[in-house]
Amino acid sequence: MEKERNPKNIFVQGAISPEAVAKSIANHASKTDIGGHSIFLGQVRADEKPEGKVIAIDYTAYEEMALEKAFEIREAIFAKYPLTCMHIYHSLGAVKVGELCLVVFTSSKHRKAAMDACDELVERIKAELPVWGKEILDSDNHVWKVNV
Amino acid sequence: MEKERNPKNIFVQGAISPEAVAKSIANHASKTDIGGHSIFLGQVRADEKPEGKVIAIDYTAYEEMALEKAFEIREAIFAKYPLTCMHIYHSLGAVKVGELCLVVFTSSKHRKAAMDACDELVERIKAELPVWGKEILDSDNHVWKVNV
Amino acid sequence: MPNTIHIKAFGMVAERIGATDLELAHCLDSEALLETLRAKFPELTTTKFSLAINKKLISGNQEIPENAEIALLPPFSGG
Amino acid sequence: MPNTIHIKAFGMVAERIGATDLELAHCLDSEALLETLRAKFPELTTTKFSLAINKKLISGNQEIPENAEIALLPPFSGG
Repeated sequence: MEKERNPKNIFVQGAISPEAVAKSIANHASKTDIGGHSIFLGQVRADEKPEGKVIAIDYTAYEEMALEKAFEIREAIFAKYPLTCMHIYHSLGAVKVGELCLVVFTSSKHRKAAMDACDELVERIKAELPVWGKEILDSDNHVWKVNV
Repeated sequence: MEKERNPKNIFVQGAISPEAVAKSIANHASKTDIGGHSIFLGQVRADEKPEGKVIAIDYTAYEEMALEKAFEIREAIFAKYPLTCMHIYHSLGAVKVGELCLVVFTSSKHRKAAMDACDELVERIKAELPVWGKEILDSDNHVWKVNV
Repeated sequence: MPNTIHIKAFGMVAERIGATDLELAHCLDSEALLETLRAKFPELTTTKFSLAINKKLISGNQEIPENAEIALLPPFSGG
Repeated sequence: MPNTIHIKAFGMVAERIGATDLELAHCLDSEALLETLRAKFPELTTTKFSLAINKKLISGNQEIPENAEIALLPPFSGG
């Protein structure tokens, strides 16, 4: 089964492609005990800041700590919800406006567990992973992203 | 904008492909006010019934009524949540075990609206659309699907 | 046929009565129609279903307009 | 160098102090380290950040083990 019990890499260089998401979906066709998938996709937004308009976000992370923390979160969510699968992908480096920077993908026999687990994962990833977004502006300035 | 105000078809013949989901995701790259997408995918499960094992579900619908109802639900969800986009796809006809039969896809500036709207849409679609699943068994029997 | 009701049957109901489309003589209201249906198809007395008149689910007894489109809808199981 | 603390700085903290890696003389605990850092980089007094020791966030004052890996972490903003 796919309940890996070792830290696995969640980081990908640059934007995550829709095709990568499709491939991840297709990989679950052989798991015939799955009844529902819940997927959250984060997309870089062209926010207007006083200093200019966002054209990209440049992500950095304290990778070793982030992977340890992601593993801890993963274990906690697997313990809390009856999931078949869980996948997390987060971008590092530059991701342009309109591109995907985060994929959280949960699968379970019944929809409720997949949905609740996905929601909770997204909240915990944003609050607990040592990752930082530098919002690059069209004015050649930048501002540091703030999660609310 | 994509807030269509006319009933649109939600039915597709047979299974929904992961590639169709990827295409739908990619179509949102130009909508740079979107910050998050929430996607639910229903997948046909190989349930064990007393009469045999499910190998496919054959979907039928009272199509005209289902499309009217889907439009009503769509309008209500757009009124309740600040969404940028909403897409619903449901299979008709045979969908084999491991294949996708339902896609619910919501997008918004901030993640919470997309997630809550997606959850509510899935519940309403399952409860309110006149659609029926006939579970085809490996024993050449069938049973009528029951939503819980 | 002005004195006819058009009936569509779905899912398990269609399977039990062996038809997806029916024509019946006009009934005044949904109670009368249900009685007619149960007399014609005794298997419906043990089948759970709702009635829609002109694509709207009804609750309680309701008048049936001329040339209405009636549907016999077993519990929904989409998704 | 047994009497050295290895420090990694990230995000806005790294930008403000102009470095992502630092070596400092060993400090007994996190309070002492913060004092040293603020003396060396006055800009940190107006920058919000947390400390991690060996990849664990700390709260309150905490002892710093030999050869610890310290990280200066501004508020997270992934996703």
